[in-house]
Amino acid sequence: MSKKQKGQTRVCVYPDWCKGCGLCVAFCPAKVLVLNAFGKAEVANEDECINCGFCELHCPDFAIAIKPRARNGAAQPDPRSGWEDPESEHGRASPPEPTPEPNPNPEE
Amino acid sequence: MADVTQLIHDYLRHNKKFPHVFCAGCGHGIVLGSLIRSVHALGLPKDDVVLVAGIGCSGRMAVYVDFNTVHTTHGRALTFATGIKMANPRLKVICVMGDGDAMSIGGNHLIHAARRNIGVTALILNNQIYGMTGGQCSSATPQGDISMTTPFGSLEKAFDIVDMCKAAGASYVARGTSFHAIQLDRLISSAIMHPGFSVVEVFSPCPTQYGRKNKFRNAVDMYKWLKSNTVKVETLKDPTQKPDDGRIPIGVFRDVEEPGLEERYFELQRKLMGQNR
Amino acid sequence: MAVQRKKRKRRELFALGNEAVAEGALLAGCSFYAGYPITPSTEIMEVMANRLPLIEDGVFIQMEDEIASMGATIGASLAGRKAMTATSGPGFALMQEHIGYACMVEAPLVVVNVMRGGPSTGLPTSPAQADVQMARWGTHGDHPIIVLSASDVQECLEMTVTAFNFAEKYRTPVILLLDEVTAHTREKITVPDPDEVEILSRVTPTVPPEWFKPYADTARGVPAMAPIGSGYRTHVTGLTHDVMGYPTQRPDEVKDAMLRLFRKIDQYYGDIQMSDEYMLDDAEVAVVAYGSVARSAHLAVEQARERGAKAGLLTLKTLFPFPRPAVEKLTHRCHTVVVPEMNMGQMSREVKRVNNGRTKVRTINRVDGQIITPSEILKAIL
Amino acid sequence: MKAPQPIDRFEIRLSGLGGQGLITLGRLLGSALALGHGYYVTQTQSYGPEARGGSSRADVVVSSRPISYPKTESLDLLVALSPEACNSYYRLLKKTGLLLVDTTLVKHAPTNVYLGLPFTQMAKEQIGNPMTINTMVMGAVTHLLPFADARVMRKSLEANLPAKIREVNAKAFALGLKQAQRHFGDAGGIWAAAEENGAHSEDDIIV
Repeated sequence: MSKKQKGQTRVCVYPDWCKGCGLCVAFCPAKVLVLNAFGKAEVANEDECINCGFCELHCPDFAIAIKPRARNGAAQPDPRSGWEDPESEHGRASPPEPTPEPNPNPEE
Repeated sequence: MADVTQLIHDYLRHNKKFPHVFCAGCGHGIVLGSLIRSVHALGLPKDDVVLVAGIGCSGRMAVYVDFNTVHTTHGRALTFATGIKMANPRLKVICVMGDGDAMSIGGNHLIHAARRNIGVTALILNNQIYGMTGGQCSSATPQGDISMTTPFGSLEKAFDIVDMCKAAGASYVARGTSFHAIQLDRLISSAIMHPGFSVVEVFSPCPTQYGRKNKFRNAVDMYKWLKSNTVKVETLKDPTQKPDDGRIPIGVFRDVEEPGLEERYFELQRKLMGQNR
Repeated sequence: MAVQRKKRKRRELFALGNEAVAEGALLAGCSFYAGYPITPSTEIMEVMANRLPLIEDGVFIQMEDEIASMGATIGASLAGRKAMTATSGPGFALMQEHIGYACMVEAPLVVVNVMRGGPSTGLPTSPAQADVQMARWGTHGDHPIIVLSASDVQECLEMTVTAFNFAEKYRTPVILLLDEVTAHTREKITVPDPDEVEILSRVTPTVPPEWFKPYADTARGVPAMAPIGSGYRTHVTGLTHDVMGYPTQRPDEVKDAMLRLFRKIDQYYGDIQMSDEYMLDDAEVAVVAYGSVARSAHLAVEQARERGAKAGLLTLKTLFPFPRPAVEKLTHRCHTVVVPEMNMGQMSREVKRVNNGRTKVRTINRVDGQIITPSEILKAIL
Repeated sequence: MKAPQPIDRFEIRLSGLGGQGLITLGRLLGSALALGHGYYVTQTQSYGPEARGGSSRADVVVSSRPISYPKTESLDLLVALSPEACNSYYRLLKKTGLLLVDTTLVKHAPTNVYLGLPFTQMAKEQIGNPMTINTMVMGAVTHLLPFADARVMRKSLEANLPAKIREVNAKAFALGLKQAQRHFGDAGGIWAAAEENGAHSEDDIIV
């Protein structure tokens, strides 16, 4: 968030979790998001995103993720997460599995 | 910002039904995110965190997050939290309550938890209404406001949670809002690390039950209202006085180092047992 | 080969019933007490306040009311402690919601209710036995519960140990009902060496956390219980929950969960239902009593026998689940069953239910804050 | 410990005013008889407002067999340290029972057959501490109980009192015991007389 440079990010909305409250749309300083016909948030002007993070912090439903953009223009895959680029061949973002925790010894 | 949502997902119980139960625009989801970020930033193991919740909308928060979670009875979350903390002081016990939960039915427990300075963090999600039961007036509903049980406007004054907790002896008292999420992260982190009883009141809008009845067209309006009607306490000329313009001060109102009850108790016990040997 | 025997360390005390309860609790491994003072139970709390800070990890806390006391007790139980609270009628009324919660989340703990005259503030320093049906049915919703009683001071100690053992074994709150007479009588008691007493503790999970189902059914119907902070991050809720502990409204899951709550107690009636028989072998008149009244009845039966009447006494140590087989036997053999109690007929209801019209049931009832005397019972026997 | 001699339900009531230390006396007496002598003992007492300010009482039942009914029914020994206590409990005394009063406070006992010592006066003048009245009574009672061993009683008393007040109470106990021995005569004789007196008064009407 240090440099408010445009065009550095991918904005991913997970439509199944979005309830369409409109907070991200209303408060986005760069007007990146809109509500679509289904009443869900949708990315309209991704290149305008200044990576302020407001939408990600304020989405009550954890349905928005901001990812740094790879050089080829795709979201950087995170080897830890299994979080997929919405524009990859599966076409849709799905929430990642939680990272497994090491088994704590219950007797301790 | 890149990993914010990712790390939250690391803490959610994905075998629970998502999206969660909160209405569109409800501030509780934002507070949950803030809480998770705070725990993560502090590097606390999930096993060491206990989330104790009461009854009401806020009470439903516990089930979604992969800590030790206890969903208790209405208003009594702090009593369970006190038992857990005294039984195992190593645990970080965080108590999530609504305004009706903490202030109306559970008011007695709140002031006594503050008085004994038990090392528990109380997150009071103030949405100024009973949301789960359909929008009845709570002890934090502002005077004159409309609810299902005050159809002609509330006649009673609302509690000032910060003032009351300060007066009752809580050693850390803060107020934040769902709109000021970055500040809220800071408040919750400091509250969790605070040794004694810490209270964070969070203004968390209820667009469905409170907003609609009180001339807020939608959730966005309520957050805009929070943005323009709050003021950081540190920017006030006199932080002890409420601003004349009616804006709500947010920030830290008290932060004093006092050992929690469990610390004092086990200190006494060490002393007594030393004498006994 | 000489076996080195550890010398048993028994202690003799001249103690109140209430003090004996505290001794029993400590013997059973109780390490957490949360309470609020109320006559005539307060001495239990006072002893705990003196003793718990002196034992390793022992926690005593005075809460702001009985609701909070019960909440803290459940919290400590969930965190792995053997926990107890004690109260009397008005406080017991306040605790009811949380007793229901403890039943639902299956939190092992002990609640002692020293009964005094009621309703309301009633007779704070006088005995009664009027909370018997409240102990059984006081909280909302349908659930089984174990209710025990004690009639002398040594028994106060023993039944407190039993209450903890039942609580841990069956993962349920156990209620110990005393009355003011028993609680405030001093007698010599022997506190046994801890090695002499069978102490039970809850079963904890052995499977890795990711396999653990906190409310899974088992042969005994009692699931393993993981203390908070032991690496099994579970969800505990008073909402009806599935085997994973998550709220559910699915009728099949709700039914399974509820029926298991009943079954885990039902199938062990033989273990739980305790009573003492005195001179019952050839008895024609049987007295069924519990608490301090059982002591009056004992003297009355002795006096009746001296006068040639074939009288006997059944002392109920478990009040609920009601010791049906023991009472049923009497109703087949005796021509009269006498039920003296310091209420208007709470236990005699149960006796009459079991008797089913077979034999004569005579009740002696007092609600004036006075113990029923041996001569009153003797008159009913003869 | 000597084997306890057979007793069947010996009932004692200690009664008087709040503040005379009767409840402590009950506990001390009961403890000495139960733990020191090995008898079965039940001790009950008045509670609540009754125990504060106004009247106060403690009951002790002693037996060599297990005691069923823990309260008193008919008294073998009534100790009354106030006229009110004396008047209200006198009728519970067995015909063969003994009445012991504090003659400083009880000027008109409801019977001619009673034993008395000026306990309050003695505590004030000879011990210099009115709070020791209860242990002084314990000394006198020890003399009256044929089954009580004075040495065991004193040892138990001392074991149950905090160091600060042990000495003064031991002195009071000894004084009570000595005065009882001097004024009442041999315990066996007292009870034999009570027995006889009870037998004679069989037909008397006690008003």
